[in-house]
Amino acid sequence: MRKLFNRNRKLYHYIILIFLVISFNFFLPRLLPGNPLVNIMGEDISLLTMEEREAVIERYNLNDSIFKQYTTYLRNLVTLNWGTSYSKKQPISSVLWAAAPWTLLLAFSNLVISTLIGIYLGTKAGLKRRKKEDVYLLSGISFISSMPSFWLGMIFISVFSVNLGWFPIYGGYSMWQNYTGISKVIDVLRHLFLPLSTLVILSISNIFLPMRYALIEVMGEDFVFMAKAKGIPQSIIRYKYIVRNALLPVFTVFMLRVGYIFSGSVVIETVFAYPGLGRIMYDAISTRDYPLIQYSFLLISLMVILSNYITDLLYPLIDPRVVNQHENT
Amino acid sequence: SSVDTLTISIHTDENTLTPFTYVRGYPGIEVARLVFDSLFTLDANNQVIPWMVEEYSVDENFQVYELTLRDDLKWHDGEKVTTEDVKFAFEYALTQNSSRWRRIASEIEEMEILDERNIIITLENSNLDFISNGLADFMIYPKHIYDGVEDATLVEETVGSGMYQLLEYRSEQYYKFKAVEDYFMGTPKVKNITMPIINDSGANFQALRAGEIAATTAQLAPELVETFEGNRNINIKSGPGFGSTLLQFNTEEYPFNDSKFRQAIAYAIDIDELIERITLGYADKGNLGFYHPNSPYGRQTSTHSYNIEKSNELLDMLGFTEKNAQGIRLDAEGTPLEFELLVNGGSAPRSRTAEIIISQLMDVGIKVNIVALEGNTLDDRVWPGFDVSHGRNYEMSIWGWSGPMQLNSDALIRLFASDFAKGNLNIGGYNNDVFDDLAEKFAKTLNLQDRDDLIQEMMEVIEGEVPFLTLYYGETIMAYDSTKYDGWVMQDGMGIINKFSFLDLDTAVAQEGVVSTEVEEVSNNQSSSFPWWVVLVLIIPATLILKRRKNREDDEEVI
Amino acid sequence: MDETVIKIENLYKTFHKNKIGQEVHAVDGVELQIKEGDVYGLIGASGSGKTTILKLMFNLEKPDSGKIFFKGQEMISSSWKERRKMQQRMGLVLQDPYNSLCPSMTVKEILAEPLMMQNKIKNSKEALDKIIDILHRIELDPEKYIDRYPHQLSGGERQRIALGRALMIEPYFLALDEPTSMLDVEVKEEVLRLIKKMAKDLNITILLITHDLSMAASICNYIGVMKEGKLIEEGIVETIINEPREDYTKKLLLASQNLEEYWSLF
Amino acid sequence: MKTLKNLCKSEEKLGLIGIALLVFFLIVALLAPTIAPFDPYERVGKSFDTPSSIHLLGTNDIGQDIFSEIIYGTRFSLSLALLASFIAIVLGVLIGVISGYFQGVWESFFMRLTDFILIIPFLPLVIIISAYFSGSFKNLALVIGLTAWPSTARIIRSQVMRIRSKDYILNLKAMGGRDSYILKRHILREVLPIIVYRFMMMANSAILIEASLSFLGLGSPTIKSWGTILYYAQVRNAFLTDAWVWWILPPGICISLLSVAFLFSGYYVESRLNPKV
Amino acid sequence: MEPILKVEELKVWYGEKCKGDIIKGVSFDLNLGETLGIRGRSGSGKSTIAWAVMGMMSHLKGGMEGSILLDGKNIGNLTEKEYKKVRWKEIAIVPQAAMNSFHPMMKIKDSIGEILKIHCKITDKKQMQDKCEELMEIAHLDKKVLSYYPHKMSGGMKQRAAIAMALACEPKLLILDEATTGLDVLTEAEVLRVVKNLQRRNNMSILLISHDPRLVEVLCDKTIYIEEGVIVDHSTYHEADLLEAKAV
Ligand SMILES: Nc1ncnc2c1ncn2[C@@H]1O[C@H](COP(=O)(O)OP(=O)(O)OP(=O)(O)O)[C@@H](O)[C@H]1O
Ligand SMILES: Nc1ncnc2c1ncn2[C@@H]1O[C@H](COP(=O)(O)OP(=O)(O)OP(=O)(O)O)[C@@H](O)[C@H]1O
Ligand SMILES: [Mg+2]
Ligand SMILES: [Mg+2]
Repeated sequence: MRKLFNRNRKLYHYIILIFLVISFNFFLPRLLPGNPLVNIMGEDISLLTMEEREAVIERYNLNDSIFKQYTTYLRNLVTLNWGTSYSKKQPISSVLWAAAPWTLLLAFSNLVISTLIGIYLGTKAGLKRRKKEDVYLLSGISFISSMPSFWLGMIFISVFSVNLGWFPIYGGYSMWQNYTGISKVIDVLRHLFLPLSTLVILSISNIFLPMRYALIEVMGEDFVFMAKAKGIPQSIIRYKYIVRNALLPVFTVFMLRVGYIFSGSVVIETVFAYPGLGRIMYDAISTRDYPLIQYSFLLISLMVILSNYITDLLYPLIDPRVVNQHENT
Repeated sequence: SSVDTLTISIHTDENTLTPFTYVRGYPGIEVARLVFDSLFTLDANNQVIPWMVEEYSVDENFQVYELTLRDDLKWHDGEKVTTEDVKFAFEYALTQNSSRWRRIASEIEEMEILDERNIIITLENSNLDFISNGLADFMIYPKHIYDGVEDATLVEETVGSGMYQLLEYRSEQYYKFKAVEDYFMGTPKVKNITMPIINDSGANFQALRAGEIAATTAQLAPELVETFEGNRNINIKSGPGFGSTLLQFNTEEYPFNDSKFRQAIAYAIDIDELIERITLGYADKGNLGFYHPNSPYGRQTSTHSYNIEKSNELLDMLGFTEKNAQGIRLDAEGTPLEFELLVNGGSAPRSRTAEIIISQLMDVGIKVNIVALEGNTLDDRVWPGFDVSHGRNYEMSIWGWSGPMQLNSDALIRLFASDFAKGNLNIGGYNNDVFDDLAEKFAKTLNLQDRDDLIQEMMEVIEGEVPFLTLYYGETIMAYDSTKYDGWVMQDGMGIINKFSFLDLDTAVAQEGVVSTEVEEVSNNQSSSFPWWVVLVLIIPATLILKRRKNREDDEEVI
Repeated sequence: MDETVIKIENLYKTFHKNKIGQEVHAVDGVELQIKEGDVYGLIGASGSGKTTILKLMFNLEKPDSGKIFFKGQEMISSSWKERRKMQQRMGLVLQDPYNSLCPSMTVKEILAEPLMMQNKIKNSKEALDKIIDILHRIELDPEKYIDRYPHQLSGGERQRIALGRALMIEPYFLALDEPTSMLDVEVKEEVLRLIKKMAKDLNITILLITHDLSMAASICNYIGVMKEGKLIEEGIVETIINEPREDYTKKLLLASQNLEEYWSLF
Repeated sequence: MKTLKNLCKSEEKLGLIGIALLVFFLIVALLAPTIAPFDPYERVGKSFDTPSSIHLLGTNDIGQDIFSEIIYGTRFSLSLALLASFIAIVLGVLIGVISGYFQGVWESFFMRLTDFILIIPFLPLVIIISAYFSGSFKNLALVIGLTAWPSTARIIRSQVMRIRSKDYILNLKAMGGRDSYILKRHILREVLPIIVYRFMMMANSAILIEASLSFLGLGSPTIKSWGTILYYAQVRNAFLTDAWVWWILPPGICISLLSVAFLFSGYYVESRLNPKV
Repeated sequence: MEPILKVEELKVWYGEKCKGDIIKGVSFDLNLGETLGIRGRSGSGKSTIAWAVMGMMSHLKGGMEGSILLDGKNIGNLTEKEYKKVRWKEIAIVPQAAMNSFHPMMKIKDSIGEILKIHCKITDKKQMQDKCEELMEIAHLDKKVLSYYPHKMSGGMKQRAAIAMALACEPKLLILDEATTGLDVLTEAEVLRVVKNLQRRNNMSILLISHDPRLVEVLCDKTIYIEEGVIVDHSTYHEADLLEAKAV
């Protein structure tokens, strides 16, 4: 009973947060200087008479009171009637859904690969504490993670695409070749390779560092020492005792990154002209495409909230110590 | 020579490419013109030629236009193009948001359909340029698709009567076109066109160089001309561009309200250096009277000159003789001449222009601080609500007007008339009685020659006043892979993406009017001198780091 | 002489969750009185709410309901200014000697801190004299200890420093929470002796919390027994030791005096 | 069992490297006018010049000396990193300490605020904020500082909560110690190493963020920072010519080195404050 | 009687040898079925002796010298691998920090099961369950506790679970390192009773480390006093004990 109550309280907390985010996403673009008129009416806007302009503004409800616009927005949000983008002149949902899979493909594979590599290397470095290998790994990974992402991406393009010609330069797949079946998959993978490797290289440290620190902490815990005293074999201690416990903080980091899955690769998407959400969002802001800003932001924020929520739900299952974690950890 | 498939990258996403969904004037409209035709069209030299129209006549008042459509016009879905479509297109445009079409359609008073091919269009007021500015621009779209649709942007099908049919569009990804075999001007030379959308201009050039695409809508950056000239497959065409970069003054603001002061600034700016540095010479020097010399209304004479003595002289004359410790001139009240220059931070050439200008102005004792703003924010300060009557909130700004403005005879009126209803582009708040009188006369003129004379007269007025200083018009430089396709035609001020690049016309584009910088084949290996050591530098530490040391005993001890 | 220093009425405190996720009635309707000069021993198994009472007294936790009087003045409802004034005459030594000293301060700084906090330092000479005096009192050689850091002290020494800090402000009332829990017999003896002496010399009222009945017996004159948040038995020390009423008290007594006999109960 | 002392070798080594690098950059920044052969704002050569003995790294698109630009860029990047992380730290510490120490209304208000800012994705938020302001140095630092504080606030808050419930703090409170006294003398003093550590981390990301912002055209194109050098190199297509070797590699390497310097110094502080690690 | 544990001239140090010994030559022996008490001030080296006997010095970044004879066999110079077989089958320990010595993400059942699997080669599920339940009974814990995670248990329960775990392989020697500090008197009495019963049942030898004179008095057959790493004359302690007794 108590448990249920607590869970509900959490949910209630999230609902408030979602409401805040929804409202914020409405007001934020409207507070920006400038307006979306050019993108609605085209570049010859100055030629229109005042009445003609008013008519268009009317049609887009742009001079309703902000409160009225807000309620309309809420209504449309709930009824899933998201409307059309000012600049793309297409339904918002189709704009977002066309781009989301690509971002997901890129970001998700990055998430999986960099997490695995990060855990692997973090374990290596942590277990080899004080050894040369640890120093190499720590300094090497810190160094590559300190490179500007676009810079690394562009160098990759320069070296591997332009000079060596191993990989395509831009895009998600070869658009004018009608590949099907397995060759289509290969084509997509070839396009994915460079942006993905750039992202992976830059995000390894996000997992590597927590993993390494957690490992070192766990290694000093009494129960690990005790396991040795109990005569438990090395490999069991290493994986069942040390690594498994060290994975807990890594899980939190992992879920945090799940939340940023839609927004984490804006720069790389731009560099590699990858057809993802990042570019769309960026353009939406510069063209003051209110609905598109609203909903792409919403998508992103909801993803973060969702992943937080999932973390809250999963954590007690993963770490039995957490019965119902309060916010103060 | 006909080509089966051509890949031309497009550097922005232009949606479904219908007259109501394209995004930008360039490349959106230019590409859309391959799909949609207009009654008239502009040829490579920007001369009007009839296109969908077979015969036409205009009354002496430039008010009644009698048009006869060609007989062989067909929509892509097989329906015949009739005068019903034409009438509908103009009427329907009035109900839609697009300012471009609305402006043209709103000039029409009535249309009378005589039969399927003949129609009479009557304007509310006489307009000498209705064909070139209106009918040659206005795209005709099918009634059977748009009839009854309230919001034209929601029409997803792209059905035109142009030479190419849009087969497929994927948002942010690509367009695929197929040639219309029985096009009335002949079968297009390229059967299929694929247009991948590559937002990053650098990536477009990379792709071009790597041989992945045949051409791109993106203009080649001047600094790449040399590199690309070295590539034996790539040809470069360049021609005058009509888009301008200018230094805009807020003429309502002291001391910019004084034409002497504006002149002083103009004299202090060394435009040649700007052109040399920023465009590497690929630009034409700004004309004091707005129009580009190659535009129908341009004059060769009125160029600007750099004269620092004159500038100093003028400033001294205005009373700004005192200087403070930093060498900045002081005005009568002792306030230093220190101003803000707004610039679009997202545009590198413009921010560089600003950077050079401020150092040049410093030489005459005027201190200017650059304020880099995001594009839309800049618009909001210079041109709030895109309505000049809303006022303005700046002192100086780097600004620019797009190419098609050069083709409008009334551009000067719109830029400088103090009555904001006419001078709807008068973002500097310029006010001059002499000019206004000329503008009044201009509106009443019905004679082409008189009108051209008036334009010249107005330009002379403006030249002495410098309400803004046009710095340069960047040249249009287009690069293409000549091994893939070589039939490109350069349209003045526009580029190579146009109807004439894909059609075999003997008459319309007899001469290109543009010097094509076909480069002799130079075997140039320099560009492939890739610094391999860089790869080594990157790879060696990586392998060092990843080198594993297997030592089980070690592990035992550590944990 | 017979004035009441601390009086607790109907005190309740519930914690919403412990580790297993249940509500805990840590203090469940406690009534208690301590007279001036008394050494009051509070005993009970762990988790019976002893420390919680103490925290409530010192405003480190908020009670659900109830009243606490210090020298006749209600504390909980009084303004924070008044309360601070009262608290400035109350000393507290917490359970864990390893955490109750700031690790980055020397003994001198730690002892000077109460004075500094209450802006009582008139000049440093006077303060130093006082510190040395207190160090003598808690039987630590000032010269040897005055510049040490807590990590250079043994558990017993720490507990004594904590005690010394509480004494710096000349309290009327001193609350000691298991002041000898971590000590070996010798040191424990020393500390107990000190407490006794202080109670007598300075006429300080003391509340001593422990779960060791034998120790309580040796220095207290009143004893209260706590079980699950309730004060189940209270009285003069002899009475409690010799003729305990509650079974629970008996068990406690037995377990702490004679293990074998206690086991034989099963 | 827990005495795992003497374990912080690797971090200390790296820390020394980091500090050495920081000092190096600091010296370069301070002595920029003497070290740099040219004034980076002067157009001293022809545009797009290749490296030569006069212009070690060639010239940029308007003929400014790239080597001098990079040297002056150190000033900007370093001071931006310091200022931005200073703003973030001040905010983070203030909010972290207040919400960690005083419970109640303030706490929940500030924690909701941090939650909220953490939920808004970082880069888009920066894009929006910088659309409001012009990209001057001050504003850039402000933008980065204003968006980077929540994680610090969280960490500081949890630390403060940990310290606050320590016995010796309780003791002081019980003896009627003022909050201001406890905050000043104990809490702040104890979180100081964490503050330093977070400062280093924040400086590291500030440098990278500035570079990314400049790359996206949201930076300040008129300021000589490494990010804007890269921005111009990129928009003037240095990647399509050989120029990338001298126009793109060096500033990128400088960015990595400076941010890694902060990172390593951070490790050092961390290893000092947490003997277990 | 042949001593089950015979320690001779044991020297133990942490870190480098040159930094000085913590245990400076200690000798004692313990007979089968008896209990040896070790007392001494905090920090005198009691736990250190226990860990030395467990052969854990290398894991504590230290080393030892001298001989430790378990049942006549010198275990002082075994390699890590050989020692792994001795640990828990022959000697088991309930450490001072018993509360923290459970894997936080393993149920008690799994922790004990793991030991049974590794040291007693019990792999059958049913057999393992039976054995676990038996151990719970010995330690006076409810069977339910088997499926608890350590964080759900109180200190006393954990101490008892630790004892159950120590007894899983019925070792010859059990080391109790202040196994009851931090427990209240009642729980303490409970825990010790369990141990005492077991000793009687299994004829097990116990090394009891404590500073509580009551316990040592009740439980031990013999007591040694450690001070700064050496065994000392215990007269001073008697005095203290007397004082204590007097106080009660
Ligand atoms: N901050 C808290 N949150 C939740 N529960 C608490 C808190 N503080 C104490 N408790 C619970 O309140 C009960 C009483 O605790 P208290 O510390 O007063 O016991 P005690 O008598 O001092 O025990 P010990 O002798 O072990 O010190 C315990 O069950 C404890 O778990
Ligand atoms: N891992 C270690 N590294 C270095 N020194 C240690 C280590 N563990 C203990 N010591 C030191 O060795 C000495 C003896 O410690 P030990 O833990 O054996 O004491 P103890 O007699 O068990 O004390 P207590 O009664 O407090 O448990 C102490 O001075 C301690 O500081
Ligand atoms: Mg307590
Ligand atoms: Mg010990």
